[in-house]
Amino acid sequence: MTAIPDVKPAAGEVVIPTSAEEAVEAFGDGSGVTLVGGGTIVLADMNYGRIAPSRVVLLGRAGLAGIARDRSQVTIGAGTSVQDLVGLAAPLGPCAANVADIEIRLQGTVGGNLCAGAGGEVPRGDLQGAFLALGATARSAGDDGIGTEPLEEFLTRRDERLLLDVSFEEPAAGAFASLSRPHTHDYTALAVSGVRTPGGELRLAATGVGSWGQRLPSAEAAAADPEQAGRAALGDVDLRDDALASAWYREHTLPILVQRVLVRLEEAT
Amino acid sequence: MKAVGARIPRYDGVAHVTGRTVYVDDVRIQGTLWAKALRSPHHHAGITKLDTRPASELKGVHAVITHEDVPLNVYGHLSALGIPADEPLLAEDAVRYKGQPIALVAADDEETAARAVDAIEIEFEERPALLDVRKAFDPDAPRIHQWGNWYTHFEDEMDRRQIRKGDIDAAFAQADTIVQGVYRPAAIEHAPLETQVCQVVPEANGRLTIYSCTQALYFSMGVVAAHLGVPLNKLKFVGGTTGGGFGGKVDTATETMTSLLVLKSGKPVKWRWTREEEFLCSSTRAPWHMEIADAVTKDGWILGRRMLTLHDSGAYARFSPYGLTKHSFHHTGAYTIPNLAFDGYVVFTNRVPTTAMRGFGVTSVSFAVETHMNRVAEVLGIDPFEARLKNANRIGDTSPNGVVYTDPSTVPTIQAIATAIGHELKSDYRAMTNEPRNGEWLPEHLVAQIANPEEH
Amino acid sequence: MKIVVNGAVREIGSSPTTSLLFVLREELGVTGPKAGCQQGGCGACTVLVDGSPRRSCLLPVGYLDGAEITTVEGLGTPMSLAPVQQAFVHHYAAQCGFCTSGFLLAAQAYLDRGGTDDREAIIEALGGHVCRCTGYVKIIEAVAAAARGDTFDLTTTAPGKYTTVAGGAR
Amino acid sequence: MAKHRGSGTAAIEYPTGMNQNGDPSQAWIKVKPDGRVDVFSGTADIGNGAKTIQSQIVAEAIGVPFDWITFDNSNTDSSPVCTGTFASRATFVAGNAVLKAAKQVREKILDVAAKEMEIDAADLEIVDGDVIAKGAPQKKMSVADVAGAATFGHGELITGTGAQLKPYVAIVDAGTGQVDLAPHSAISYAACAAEVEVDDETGEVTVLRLVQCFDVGRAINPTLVEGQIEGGAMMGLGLGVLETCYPYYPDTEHRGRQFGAYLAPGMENMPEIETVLIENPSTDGPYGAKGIGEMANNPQPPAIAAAVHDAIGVWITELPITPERVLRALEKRSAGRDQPTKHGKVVAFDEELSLARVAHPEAPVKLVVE
Repeated sequence: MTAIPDVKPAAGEVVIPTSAEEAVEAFGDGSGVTLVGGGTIVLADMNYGRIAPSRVVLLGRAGLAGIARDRSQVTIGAGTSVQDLVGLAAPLGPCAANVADIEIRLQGTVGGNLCAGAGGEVPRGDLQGAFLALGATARSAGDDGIGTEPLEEFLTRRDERLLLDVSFEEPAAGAFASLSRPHTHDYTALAVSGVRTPGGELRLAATGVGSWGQRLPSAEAAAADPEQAGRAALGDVDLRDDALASAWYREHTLPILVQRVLVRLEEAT
Repeated sequence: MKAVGARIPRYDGVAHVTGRTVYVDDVRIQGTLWAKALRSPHHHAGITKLDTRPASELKGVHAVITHEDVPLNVYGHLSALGIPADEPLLAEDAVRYKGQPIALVAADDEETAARAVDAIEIEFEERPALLDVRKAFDPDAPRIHQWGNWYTHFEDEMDRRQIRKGDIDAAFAQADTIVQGVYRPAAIEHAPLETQVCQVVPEANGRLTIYSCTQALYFSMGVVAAHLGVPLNKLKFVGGTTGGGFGGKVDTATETMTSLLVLKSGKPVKWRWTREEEFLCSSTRAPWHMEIADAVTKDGWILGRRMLTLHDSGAYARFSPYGLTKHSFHHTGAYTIPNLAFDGYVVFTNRVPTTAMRGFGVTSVSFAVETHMNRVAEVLGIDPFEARLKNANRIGDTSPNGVVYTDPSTVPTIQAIATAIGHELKSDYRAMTNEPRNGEWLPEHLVAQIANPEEH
Repeated sequence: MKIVVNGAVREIGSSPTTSLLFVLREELGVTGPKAGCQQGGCGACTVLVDGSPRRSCLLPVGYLDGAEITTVEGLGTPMSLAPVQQAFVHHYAAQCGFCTSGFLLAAQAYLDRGGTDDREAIIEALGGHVCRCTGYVKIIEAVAAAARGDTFDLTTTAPGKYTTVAGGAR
Repeated sequence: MAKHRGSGTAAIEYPTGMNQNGDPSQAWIKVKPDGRVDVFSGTADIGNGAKTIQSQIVAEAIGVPFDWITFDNSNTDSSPVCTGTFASRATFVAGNAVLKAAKQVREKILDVAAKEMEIDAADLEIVDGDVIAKGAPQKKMSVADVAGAATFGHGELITGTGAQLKPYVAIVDAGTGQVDLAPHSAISYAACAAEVEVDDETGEVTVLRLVQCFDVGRAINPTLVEGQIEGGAMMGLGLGVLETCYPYYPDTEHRGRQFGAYLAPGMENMPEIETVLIENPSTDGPYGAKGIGEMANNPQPPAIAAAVHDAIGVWITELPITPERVLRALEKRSAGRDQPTKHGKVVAFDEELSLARVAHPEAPVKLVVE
């Protein structure tokens, strides 16, 4: 019964690594490990007793934060706060600015956002679309050591990996469009990111269209005609109902967001 | 200095801004147990097995209660008004909404209490659910409530709230146009920042001190006393400072069950709902279904109104019969309509019981009546301001339930809005006042009512 | 581990994964921050961590060894209110008061980083907080007034900026 | 892509006080030996400001400064019955109870002062904490001294009690709904104009401006009245365009279980809010006040619905007016299915509507769905 003061004892082992190396070691092959970045997702689950992890690695002191540039290559550490992306060029900057409010953005990390599990009633992982459009690669640690792979592949096995950083080539132009959130404490129901690479390649990706961010290859192929591209995008996604919007509504607005992104990309190029 | 009319700061303003205001969750009592509820995962089901022993046997668990522990297990918010009680405090052989409490546990801490709830063995037999008020009257609709699918205890055991006034058939016969529409506002959450919470402390003198976030101390004390079968001097409600209510904290949602846990464990107990419980299990504003048919003249007078309302009460009655009555009394809105036929039903569905919320019973009808008014004006091609002013209730007019208006303000509030937004009003509308009708504002269909308000 | 709460060094016994909110309220008895949702959605638990606003319900206390925490109790006392607290009283920015401490700390952080009375900027800074009573109108007026450096007469309140009172209607 | 603006209006009324139960509220007051006043009332303050308003009423009625008042609603051992803080009754009904108690206190202060000053009580009044002789203000005695004299000289406790109750419980005729007594204590009035912008591609509705006029009877505290009205406006905006427990009603799936998924209005939604207060005193309210707390969220939803119609030409009659409902309505319109049907003199909006029962009141309820 509640003693005053009330102290919450540790339910399991807690590790707070102070370097990337320590973090990789603490993570090991990942089995039985619960990773906490900023805490904005995992702490809510712990507050509600939905998880009672036996081994927790708190990554906040592991030195994984930072944005580095090497010529046109940008590398963003997994521990970088979402707020630190806000000033970056589209699509990443406006996409990050569209995540929650400033307090959550200061606390939430790139790694946490990219690795978030499906939210169920709401879409999660807002940054996934922007990074997919950027053609980002993910460097992560796991049972086979440290490796780098396209973000799309990483996302399929994010549960088993410790994300260290993501890298991409600075685009020639970028654009982001989303349904307006009624207010900052809402999740974004649907958003589209677009990138034109220095080599002229066009990439489009969406969030809010399924369990995680999706590239929109059919829309990319039809990009010359934005209206047609918008319709084509529907072939790339598996839309569903959730607390924020129905599949019907997403079906009607995804083409519009694709069009808006393509128009903005055209303007930016 | 005059106190009335002065812009004095809040009595508790400094306490609010310094964190000194003590809400229920801020009360600190050494040795307090935490409560958690086992809630129904189904909209509608029979309970075929309930075994709480595995929970009781857990270390750190001090009390488990079910309906068997409640001296009076039937819950009626407004029994005093003749609305019979219908809701079990803790479910007995059936559950009628998802989230309905079935058993409660008091344990050393929140985590232990949650584990104990999980340990309770329960089995259900799922039954078909009724979720759409429009289907409640179908012959093959699932029967979900002891009274059937709608409330049957208005005066004279009527199964509906009914208003009959004037000569409705004549009004519809005389009308130039009849305008019909359907209006359906949604259920919404009260969502106060403070979730439902109470803390109950057993005192040395045998009393219970109940720290409560209720909006109505005496009302809630009466509810608890009735359930426990104790006189009021056995209870002391401490409260009066509520972290937002909006109607939802009239429900007395936590106090009785927590008191029972205290009586069983002999220790202080706190029950604080999580935000998820608040969103998923607390009562809501009702969703409504309203149909209106207005008999109107081509120059914009409303001669008569027929209206049908289905008030989605959720699984139990709570305050709904009262809310529907209030709704019916205001179904002409801010206007005078002398010929009326209103039928309203409190319909049960397998959703969380709905309850009072800011504007109770009338928020819905305001939306319906006002949207309908705008449609009437559109159909007739007249200015909606003029349509409103013309029919606006005036001193000496009577309301749907036959009360004479003594100090209405429909005319000046509409005129003030027209002024504020720069909407031009014709001079005769600009000159209109609240004073009793005469001249062009006293049409034939209102003469009889004005002459003899007692009859209308 | 130790944290500094409103200037006082406090030893913490809870596990590093415990939320700062739990530590403040239950271990240390600092009840100004409120458990409005424990999901990060309402802002009633916001405190300052080394001057920066954070949702204490989502912050593992293990990140805070040596950190300076400011709660509403540390902003000012009834005898000596901080300007932002005075602004909330004078502009009637608190009704039920349950969200108030979170708003105050978000506002204080905004003022500390040089925030102005610009309405859009205030909304950007405080927009993630939920208030169900005030409609936010007077909260924004209070923060703007504090940003302007107004002085506040605490025996009265400010008239609403957009309100006019008409006389008797008859 | 186009954004369309529109405006719309609504006017409403709302009753003060709970009907049907007599609606009791009680209060008692005692005066300390230095004239300071302790008020005991059972009214919960849910943020509405009951503690402040009732204290103001007491200060005014007795004639002492506001800061002489302490207000205790903290528990049922010391505070008498109050039906509760709902039905917009805290100012009107509970306010009348404290007003009656305060008037008793005032009379008792004057009685004691009359003995002390040797002036007939009828010739005395209380102004700003002093008992003064009418027409001869130099003859005065502070309320503090009066209370001291009562305590130490006369052996009297200055107290007052007050109770407000409808004369009896209104009887409602089952067949006609007619009552034999007004079931409300007063009726308040308001009107509202809304301006919106609608994006016809995404269906998103932005409320730009709400202009509202409320007849409050008498603003006991204008700032607190504004607070109720502004807060109500945002809740009305939520009802109009944002909030629902069941996004797929009548289905119960996908209920929002967090503020990130249940769309309560946030700061970003806040339109320009302009308020006009009218003071048309009620016959029976304390100082003419009416209750306005609840109605504050009633006029916005229909005004917003009318504004959306003005903007894009479609009536949306299910709340909230979500982007999806806007798009569905526009789709219906482009298919030519948005016009009301006309047969004879009947103009029927809403094709799914069944007015069978409305048209034939004695027919059994039968609603045609979809």
